[in-house]
Amino acid sequence: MARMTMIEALRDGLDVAMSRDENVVVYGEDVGYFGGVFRVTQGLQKKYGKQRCFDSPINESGIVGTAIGMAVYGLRPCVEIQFADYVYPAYDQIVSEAARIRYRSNGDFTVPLTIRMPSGGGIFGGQTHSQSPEAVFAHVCGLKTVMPSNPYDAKGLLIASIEDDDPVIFLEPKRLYNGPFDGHHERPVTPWKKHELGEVPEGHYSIPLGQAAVRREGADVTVLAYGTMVFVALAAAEETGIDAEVIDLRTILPLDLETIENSVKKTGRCVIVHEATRTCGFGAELMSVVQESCFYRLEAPIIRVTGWDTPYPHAHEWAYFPGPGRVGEALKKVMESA
Amino acid sequence: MARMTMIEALRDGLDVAMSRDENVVVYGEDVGYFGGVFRVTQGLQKKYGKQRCFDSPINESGIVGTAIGMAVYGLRPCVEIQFADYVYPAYDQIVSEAARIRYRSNGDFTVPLTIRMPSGGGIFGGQTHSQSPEAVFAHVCGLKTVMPSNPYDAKGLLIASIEDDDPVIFLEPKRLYNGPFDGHHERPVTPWKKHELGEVPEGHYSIPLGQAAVRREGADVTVLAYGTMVFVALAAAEETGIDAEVIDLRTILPLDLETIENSVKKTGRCVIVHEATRTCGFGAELMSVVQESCFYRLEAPIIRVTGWDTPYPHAHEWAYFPGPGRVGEALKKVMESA
Amino acid sequence: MSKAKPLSLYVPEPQCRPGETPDFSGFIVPKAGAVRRPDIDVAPAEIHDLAYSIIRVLNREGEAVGPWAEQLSDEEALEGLRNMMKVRAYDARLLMAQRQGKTSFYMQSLGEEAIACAFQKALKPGDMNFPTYRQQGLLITSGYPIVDMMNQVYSNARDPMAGRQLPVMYSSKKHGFFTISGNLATQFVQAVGWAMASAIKGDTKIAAGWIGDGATAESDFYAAMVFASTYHAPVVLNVVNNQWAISTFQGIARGDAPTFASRGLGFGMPSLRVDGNDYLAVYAVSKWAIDRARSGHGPTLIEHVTYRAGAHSTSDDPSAYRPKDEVTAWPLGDPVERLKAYLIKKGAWSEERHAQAKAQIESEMVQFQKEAEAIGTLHSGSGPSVREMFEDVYKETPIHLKRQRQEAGV
Amino acid sequence: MSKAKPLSLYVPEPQCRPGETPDFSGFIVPKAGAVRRPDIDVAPAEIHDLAYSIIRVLNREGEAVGPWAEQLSDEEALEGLRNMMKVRAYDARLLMAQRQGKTSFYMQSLGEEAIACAFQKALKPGDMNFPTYRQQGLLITSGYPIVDMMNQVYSNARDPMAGRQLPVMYSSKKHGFFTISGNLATQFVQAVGWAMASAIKGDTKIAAGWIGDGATAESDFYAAMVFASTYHAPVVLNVVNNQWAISTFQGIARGDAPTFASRGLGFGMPSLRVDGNDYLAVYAVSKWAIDRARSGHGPTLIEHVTYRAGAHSTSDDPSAYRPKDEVTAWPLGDPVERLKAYLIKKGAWSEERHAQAKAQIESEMVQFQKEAEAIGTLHSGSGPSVREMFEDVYKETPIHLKRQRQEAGV
Ligand SMILES: Cc1ncc(C[n+]2csc(CCOP(=O)(O)OP(=O)(O)O)c2C)c(N)n1
Ligand SMILES: Cc1ncc(C[n+]2csc(CCOP(=O)(O)OP(=O)(O)O)c2C)c(N)n1
Ligand SMILES: [Mg+2]
Ligand SMILES: [Mg+2]
Repeated sequence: MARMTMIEALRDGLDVAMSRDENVVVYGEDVGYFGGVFRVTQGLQKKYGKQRCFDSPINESGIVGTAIGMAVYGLRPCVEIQFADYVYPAYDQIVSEAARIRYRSNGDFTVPLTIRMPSGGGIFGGQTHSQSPEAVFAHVCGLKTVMPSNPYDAKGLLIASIEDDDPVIFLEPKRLYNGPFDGHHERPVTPWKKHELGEVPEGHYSIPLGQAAVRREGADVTVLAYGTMVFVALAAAEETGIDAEVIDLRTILPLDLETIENSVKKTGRCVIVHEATRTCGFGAELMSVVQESCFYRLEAPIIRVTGWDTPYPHAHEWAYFPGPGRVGEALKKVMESA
Repeated sequence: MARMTMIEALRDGLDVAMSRDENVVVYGEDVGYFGGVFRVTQGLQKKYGKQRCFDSPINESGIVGTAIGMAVYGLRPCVEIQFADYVYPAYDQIVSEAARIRYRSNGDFTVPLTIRMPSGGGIFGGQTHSQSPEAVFAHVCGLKTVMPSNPYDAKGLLIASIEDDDPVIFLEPKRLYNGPFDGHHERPVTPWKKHELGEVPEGHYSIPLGQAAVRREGADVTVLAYGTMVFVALAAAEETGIDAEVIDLRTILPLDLETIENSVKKTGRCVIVHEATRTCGFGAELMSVVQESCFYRLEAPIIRVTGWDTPYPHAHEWAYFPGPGRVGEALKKVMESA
Repeated sequence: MSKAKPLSLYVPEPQCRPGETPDFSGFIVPKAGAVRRPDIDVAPAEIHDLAYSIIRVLNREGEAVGPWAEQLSDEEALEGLRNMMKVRAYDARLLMAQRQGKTSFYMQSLGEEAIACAFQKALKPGDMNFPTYRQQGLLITSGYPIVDMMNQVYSNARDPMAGRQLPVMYSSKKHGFFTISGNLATQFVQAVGWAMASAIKGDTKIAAGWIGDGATAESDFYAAMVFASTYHAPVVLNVVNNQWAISTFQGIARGDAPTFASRGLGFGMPSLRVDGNDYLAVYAVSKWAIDRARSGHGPTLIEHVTYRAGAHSTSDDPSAYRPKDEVTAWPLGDPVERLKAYLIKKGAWSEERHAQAKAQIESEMVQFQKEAEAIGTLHSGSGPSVREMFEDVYKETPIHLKRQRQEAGV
Repeated sequence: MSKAKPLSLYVPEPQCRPGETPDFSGFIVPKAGAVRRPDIDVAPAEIHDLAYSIIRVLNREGEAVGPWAEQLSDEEALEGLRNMMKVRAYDARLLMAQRQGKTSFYMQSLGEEAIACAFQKALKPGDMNFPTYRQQGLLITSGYPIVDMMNQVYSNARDPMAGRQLPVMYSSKKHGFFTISGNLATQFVQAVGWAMASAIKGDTKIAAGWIGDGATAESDFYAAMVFASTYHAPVVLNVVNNQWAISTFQGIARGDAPTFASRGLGFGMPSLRVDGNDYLAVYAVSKWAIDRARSGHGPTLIEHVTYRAGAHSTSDDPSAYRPKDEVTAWPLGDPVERLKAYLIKKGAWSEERHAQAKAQIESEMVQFQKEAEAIGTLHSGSGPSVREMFEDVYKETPIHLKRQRQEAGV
């Protein structure tokens, strides 16, 4: 079994999906000859031809809109939005169309479509290359929203998303492309080949959408995280010595309610971590779900650690990023309460 | 003091704003000669001329994008999106531009812009004339989001929004345009002229953004609502006989945290009502805010009563709409708990 | 430039408003038969003129003339006439049903029937339309059961959309009719994507996009043209210019361009303008574009010039913004009357047979309506199960939605 | 049509890829001076040909010829030359600074300097540009302090954007330079709105929109043209066609249209194409369009034809997708060299003076850079206060954000 970066794992996932099903087509800005600005689609045009992997005009609404048409035809398009920050021009096609075509046509037409996009900060990308827009998709019924945290999951979830018969928003935490970044930006980068989750099986496998993974078992407090924040949470647990149970959601919607509820019922405490701005972010939904089903087991207020309610700044990237220090403080606070 | 419908009150608000400040301009689809499909802008073109009130091409991104340019120039545009369901093509201009221009230019450029749109269901408008998209705006820092529940507030909040120096999303609960609808669709409609909140002072007044109103004082449970749901909540309180304190948020963002916190600290119980789909809706944020600041005062789990996580259906409008029956059940349940 | 004069904002206005005399003197109608008919593989650059004229076949005398004529047999033309009459009769019944409170909302296509009916005739099975709410003619021409259309308008227990959609938002894959969106223009891009998929698969199916004059202002209209132009998508892009977008005259969307067809020129796309009230012309031009697409020559933009003779919808009253008698001044006449006159002139039809056919179609409609109403209308009879509200959000209902269904007690 | 052949998807490709010989033989360059110069109030329909040609002034011999020549004095041309040299020197310094880790990211405008520098020269104070990230020439020509540009690139304590923005995303109302967006094309519509506001107020200011060839595919490009066309907005809409959009050649955005300028024709807008590497031509055409807008004749679309001589950004390596020597094969040459040759030919300049000027400008840049670096660079020296992160989200900081600032401890 090979160790891969997340980029390689995603490429491998696309490769497997394209080789097994000729209805899988891949396109987006710079995706064809060049292989995408993060090189995820590198080599696919050469292998599968220009008709199945190609460059698109810079028009996100057009990319998603044409992909909806293709999906309705019977293809399984997997398109790339160059940065999640640039998905908004396609928001109408996603929300008003992809998400609702099955419902409004009473199942007559369906949209098996995957929309990939790099998200999150930590690369000094400033306000337009750092956003995490999961909440504005999670609010929309009819969509599934996925965010892997490692190469193994990235491949398995991407294949599952492409094979899924509903539209999937596939967010790739770009700061994890090359290694399991835990927020210690001052330290040297750990590459995936030094991490067991960098092990990626050959060929086809898939990870069912809607299943969280417990990354660290613990008795004291449940930490709900996804994407880059998984490693930040793990680091915070280690550094504070608090016996946290760290849950990697993997799929943001549909949510693995069982795993979450069982864990919080066990620990009685909960910290939620995400990189997106706080207000009305997905952390609010997580907090609500936990409050609704575990109220009588909660021993302390649930705490959110998130990006601030400001655009992602350039110079103050690390003051904005919810790093292990801030998560650690939250863990301590939630343990002190009550 | 005259009694007005909400439509008349909004028109009066626009009229006052336009007469006091010639930088106020009004446009949108069918807004000019005809006065808008809900007739809110009727008569304004005649009074202020074609240059200050006019029909626009059907392009929501263009409407908001040009309005941003005008606001940057120094005007105070107040544009109409024909239905909130059709705002998504403008989402990029709102989120990536209007909301961030002040921040990214370090205050060099600002966007005093108001975007009006009818929202909510109850008129058999089906999935594309019934949506309540407040959550996807509340998540975006840099925006303010407002939803009045009656003619008096509608005028005062609209004037305040137009005079505000930041971009404001102004959601008009269309089911309240003609009367204080409490969800009893089987009963005859009460007109605004029979309701004291239909009293609208002449001339200029404004209601500060960020201040909630307590519509009913109560000791047992706090109900957080806005727009159409305010009257539904009031009806539910009357019908169950539960002494609910009903808070009308009026401004969704920035939120009146004090009023909310004080009330829940007093009652120890909370029910949240909105018409939008549940998952990651604004109710999740309200629940989080209450959980975070009132945890130790809560005697029962907070309950959300919302639209279901499905598109707004046509035939089953009243099974979807969170009516006084469902809200009443929630009130009873929250009183029984603990 | 020395000292400049103050600028001022230009806001276009229609020729006339309520109370004024309708005036179409600025609207130039070329003679029937006057516009040339290029080969289907013509280079777009060679036919720019076709975007600025109007292709017409039926002249005032009811004759089919010029290079675009003689495409249809009398039987085919008669079928077209019957289809248009069906659409008109259907619309009239449902419009009345809405007034009677049997449904919430209705939209008719009065005066525009030729466009959808003739276009559908030029398609082949397997092709796919991406229609707006004013192309019921496609569905009726393709033989979709009228009683099911009514079941949907009534949101009754047999509503093929299970009560989920607005009355007129039909859907039928089998009939090449994509589920109508309430959101304007989105479907135009999807049509291009569907066509691209056909090309990717090496199939021979083509797609048709539909959009109104007002909605051409939407960005997705252009997104569609960008993709269609770049990938030579086998698609026909139809603009139905019925002069009005609710209360807004077409000049607001069109701006300073003389025609909507000309929008296609900057995309290197053949762009044709056709008399939308002339069944024979619409058929001929549609067939030309469909053949062009199917033989691999790429997309065509067609502007169908017509007039919205009715209100925008049952929520609208056009007398507030346009002269009531504007429709009678409209220079392109009525599509049913014109095709009827042609067939009578040819001896293939008569006033009597027409009156008979009309009566027969109307009684058929009454029959269908009775059938549908026997099941239910929006507020009476039997409706779809409330459970349907929770189905088809996803292929499989996820746990949170199951919990909500439980909470709803259904 | 009988049995149709299988369709297949057409995907455009550039003339050549790495390892192949650059080939611009398909790119037709008209002779300098060959294109006519209409009056500024010409009817758009009469100048369609200008969208398909290239307006050029400087010929191969370094002479200014034809009806678009003779607009600038030698002093003015010299100033233009100096501005272009400044831009080039500035870019070179900052490119190196990025490689040295002094900032995160940089974007140069190598080879395209004439466009922004000449355009700005044709504007008046009070006019407003809505630029992209490759128009630093506007800012430098308008006299914005270069040291402040550097302070921003370094996100240091004097960064005029308080550390909030990406390095090259400048903003200066005073200099008629709207805050650059990371999102492509959004600003094009805003330019139209700003111009409409000027008209509404009865002012005489005009706006200029800027967009790249690749970004013309974005829907907002068309939204802008719809509004500009309908309301005759006093705006100049500039497309900078530098042949590449990151790794994507311009044919993907342009599709089957021969030029980007021709996109404007369907909007009834004068649409001109100009040699973007010819300072004198860019100036003349810009001035024409600006005068037209200011005198109330509405919008103009200009396609500036140029070549992106450098990488897209410091994150890009073009050798992966285009031949390394494509830039030398580029038929329109280098804008600095061409203007220099013209001035030398006229006797207003010499190789020696050029070398001197170059050295002087470069040493000035070094000086500015020292000044900026004395304050700080991205990872060293003094930066903006962390409190700045929480400011200017709103005019007044709302309570939830104050609480967050407290939580952050700043
Ligand atoms: C995105 C969007 N914006 C606005 C509307 C509201 N709307 C519905 S129909 C209509 C007018 C459309 O006019 P046109 O395209 O000319 O079509 P017609 O009704 O004339 O057939 C408008 C503005 C909508 N449905 N979708
Ligand atoms: C909405 C949006 N989509 C995608 C991007 C990513 N992106 C940045 S620059 C660029 C290429 C733009 O090319 P072009 O318009 O030709 O301008 P040039 O870089 O050549 O000056 C892309 C795709 C973006 N910034 N915004
Ligand atoms: Mg119309
Ligand atoms: Mg470019």
